[in-house]
Amino acid sequence: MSEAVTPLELDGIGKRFGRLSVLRGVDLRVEAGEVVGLIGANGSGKTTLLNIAVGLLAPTEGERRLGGRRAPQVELADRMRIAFVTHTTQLYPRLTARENLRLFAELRAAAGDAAALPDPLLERLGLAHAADRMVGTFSRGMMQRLALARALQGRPQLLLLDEPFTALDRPGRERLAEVLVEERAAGLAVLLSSHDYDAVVAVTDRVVLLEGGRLGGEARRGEGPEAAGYRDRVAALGLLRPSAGVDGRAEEAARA
Amino acid sequence: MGRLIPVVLLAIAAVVFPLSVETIFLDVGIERQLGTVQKIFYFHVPLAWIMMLYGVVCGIAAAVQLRRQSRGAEAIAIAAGEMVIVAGLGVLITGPIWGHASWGKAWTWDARQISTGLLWLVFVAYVLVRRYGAAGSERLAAALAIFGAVDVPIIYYAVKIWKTTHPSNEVVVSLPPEMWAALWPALGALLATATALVAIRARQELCEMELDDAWVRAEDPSVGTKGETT
Amino acid sequence: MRLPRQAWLLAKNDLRQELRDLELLATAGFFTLVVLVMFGLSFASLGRKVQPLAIPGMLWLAVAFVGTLTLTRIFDREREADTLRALLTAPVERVAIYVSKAFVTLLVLLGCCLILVPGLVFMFPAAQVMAEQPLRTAALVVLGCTSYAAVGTVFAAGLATSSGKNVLLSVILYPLTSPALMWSLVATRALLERHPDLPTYLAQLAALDVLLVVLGGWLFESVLVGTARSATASGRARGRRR
Amino acid sequence: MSTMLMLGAPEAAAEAPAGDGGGDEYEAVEGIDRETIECQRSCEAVAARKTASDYEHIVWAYGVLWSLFAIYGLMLWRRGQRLQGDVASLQAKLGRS
Repeated sequence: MSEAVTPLELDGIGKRFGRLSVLRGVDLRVEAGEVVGLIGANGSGKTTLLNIAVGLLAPTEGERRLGGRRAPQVELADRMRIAFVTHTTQLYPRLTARENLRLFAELRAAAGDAAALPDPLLERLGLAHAADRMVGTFSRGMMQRLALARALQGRPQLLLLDEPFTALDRPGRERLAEVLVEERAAGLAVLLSSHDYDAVVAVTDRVVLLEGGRLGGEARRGEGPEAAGYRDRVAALGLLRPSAGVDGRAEEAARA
Repeated sequence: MGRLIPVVLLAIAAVVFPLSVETIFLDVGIERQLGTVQKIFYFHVPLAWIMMLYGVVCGIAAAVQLRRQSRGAEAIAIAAGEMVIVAGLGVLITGPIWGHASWGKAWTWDARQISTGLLWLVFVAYVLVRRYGAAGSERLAAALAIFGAVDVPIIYYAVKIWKTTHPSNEVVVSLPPEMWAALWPALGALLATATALVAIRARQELCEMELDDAWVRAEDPSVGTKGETT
Repeated sequence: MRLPRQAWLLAKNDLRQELRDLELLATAGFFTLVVLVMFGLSFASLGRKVQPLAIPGMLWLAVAFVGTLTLTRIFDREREADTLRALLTAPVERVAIYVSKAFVTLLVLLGCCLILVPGLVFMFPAAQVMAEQPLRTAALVVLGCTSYAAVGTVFAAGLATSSGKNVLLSVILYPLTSPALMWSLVATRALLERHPDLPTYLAQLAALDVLLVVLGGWLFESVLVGTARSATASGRARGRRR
Repeated sequence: MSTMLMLGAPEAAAEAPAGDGGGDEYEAVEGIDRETIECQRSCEAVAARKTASDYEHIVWAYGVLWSLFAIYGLMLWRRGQRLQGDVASLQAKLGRS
């Protein structure tokens, strides 16, 4: 794939369930080599937005483009290049870690795309010692790492993470951050939703705030001296401090 | 325009209805074997046809709804599904009344009775899923309607397999012309009424969907009106 | 090649999990046994003449009961850890998911029939025909169970992706599968009465199976994940707003 | 079409075993021995009872049928009222803001 293609573009996405409007007019682009954080209170529509991006839900209005092409349905070819990790981890508890990875690798191979070998991935995420243990015996953090390993084995161009930090301990978070930085350097586009302020600041290039189903502001990691202010700008979005609107920049961003 | 269709249909029904009563009760002779009660035939059978027709309509509309995400098709599917229940109830009640008068037994567990009952149950399930299903169950309901519509010919064919007490399909085909003449107005009146009701119901459903839109917009600050709940 | 290969991989995965704890087979098998005993208690005194009328009903009612149980369990398994979503977002043909789940359901149902049919033969003299014509009986059971699995898988999967409301499965499944089950009933009665038309009925049942499998496969994806409204439709919707 | 039917009707009535409108046939019966008359009368009574019962069934069936449509129509009408109420409250809400 060439550099110019944008892995994910959401254009005017709205989602309604009857009279309940979950998302309204969300425009979001995630470029290759960019890690975008999606923050917002519970019920602000983060998970719905990710589900729409990955094709599990159909938007009520708006358009989804994957790799620059309109994607009213996320076709099999699209699913080859997208990986999705949620906080429910989606692993078979009655299979071992290796079997879990192998199942999806074989499915991918049947679809005509070679997957990365399981062992180096398990190693990379610190699960080599547990490769042959049943996933049902894993801690939540281990499952989360295994789910990430599965997501990475197809060498995706777009990675969607729903609350990836929740169950991870500190070393786990650091490892996830490391992996994200490495993969970003290799051109992976990441969209992750999180409540975790520190983690978000540490790994993202850009943070967007979802508020009541619409985008409520954006903070971008700048270059040079600007970079230092990223923490404050994220804080100013108001997820962790109640003072949304005190900072003029957030207001400005919200208007834009 | 859309508003006019049910009015026209109901007007047609109002004109044809007395004509149909006249032909059924005054013009047509009494059938020799079954006697006077055979006159139930003239609205029992059209009603069964209407039930099957709207079963198929519901299935086709549901298929269009799934493929095209069309609201119009969804509204028609809902309206047709409900009409299957209403017409089916009519068939299931008038049938046993006829059976009671001519065979002395209201419900004989004959194949056509059972399969009509089953078809009816399928569409009751459709309405139940639409009403009580979680978000996204409109697609499940649509699949249910499609399977239900596929059941219609199976049910029709079932009569041929089971040799039963129910008059076979040939009775309708080999009808004397005057009976046909009495069947048409009855069918016309019932079909016009049923279609009018379906059209009204479908319009209401569309209206409801647009009202949902309007409420969402009213509560959406970006349109310029400030809602209370936001 | 992709579709059969992926379907086989998924089915193998289900079977591997099943072999580790035998949960599905054990519960469904036990349930079948209980139902069989109940039938025995209720109908043991039936006369030889009426037995051919009652046995088909027992066979297919038991299949319908066990089928609902099995379908619920199979998709509960995918729901526990939300793995169905993982399959839906992976590069897997959705039809392969359908085929594999229907196949596993069919296998479990056939496993139950291995208890059910000999049990009926043991309890009712009129069912002896089934022992005398094992091939025809096998064909009948496979064809009948296939039709049930073909319909049931679509709706069990559809309910598994939405939250809760598993009650709706029986509401949907019993009316919807009954035409297929009725066909099986007729064929079973023909078998018990050594009716010469049995091959015809079996052929019709097979045709019905093909129809239901094709329809189920066609609908499966639309039931599980919706498509966005087409550009023209959403354009029209937008036009209407302004 | 309907005139043809009118012409066809008497024929059909004559064929039928027991028409209740056979006033002129009655005259012809006179002069026949008592037994035959009684037999015929009892037959007629049976037929009349059957016809009456048949008509009762028909009226029931017809009544059920149209009342079903009427009930459904009423339900639709009430739904329409509710929708109109909804529209009104939406208008009120838009008017207020």
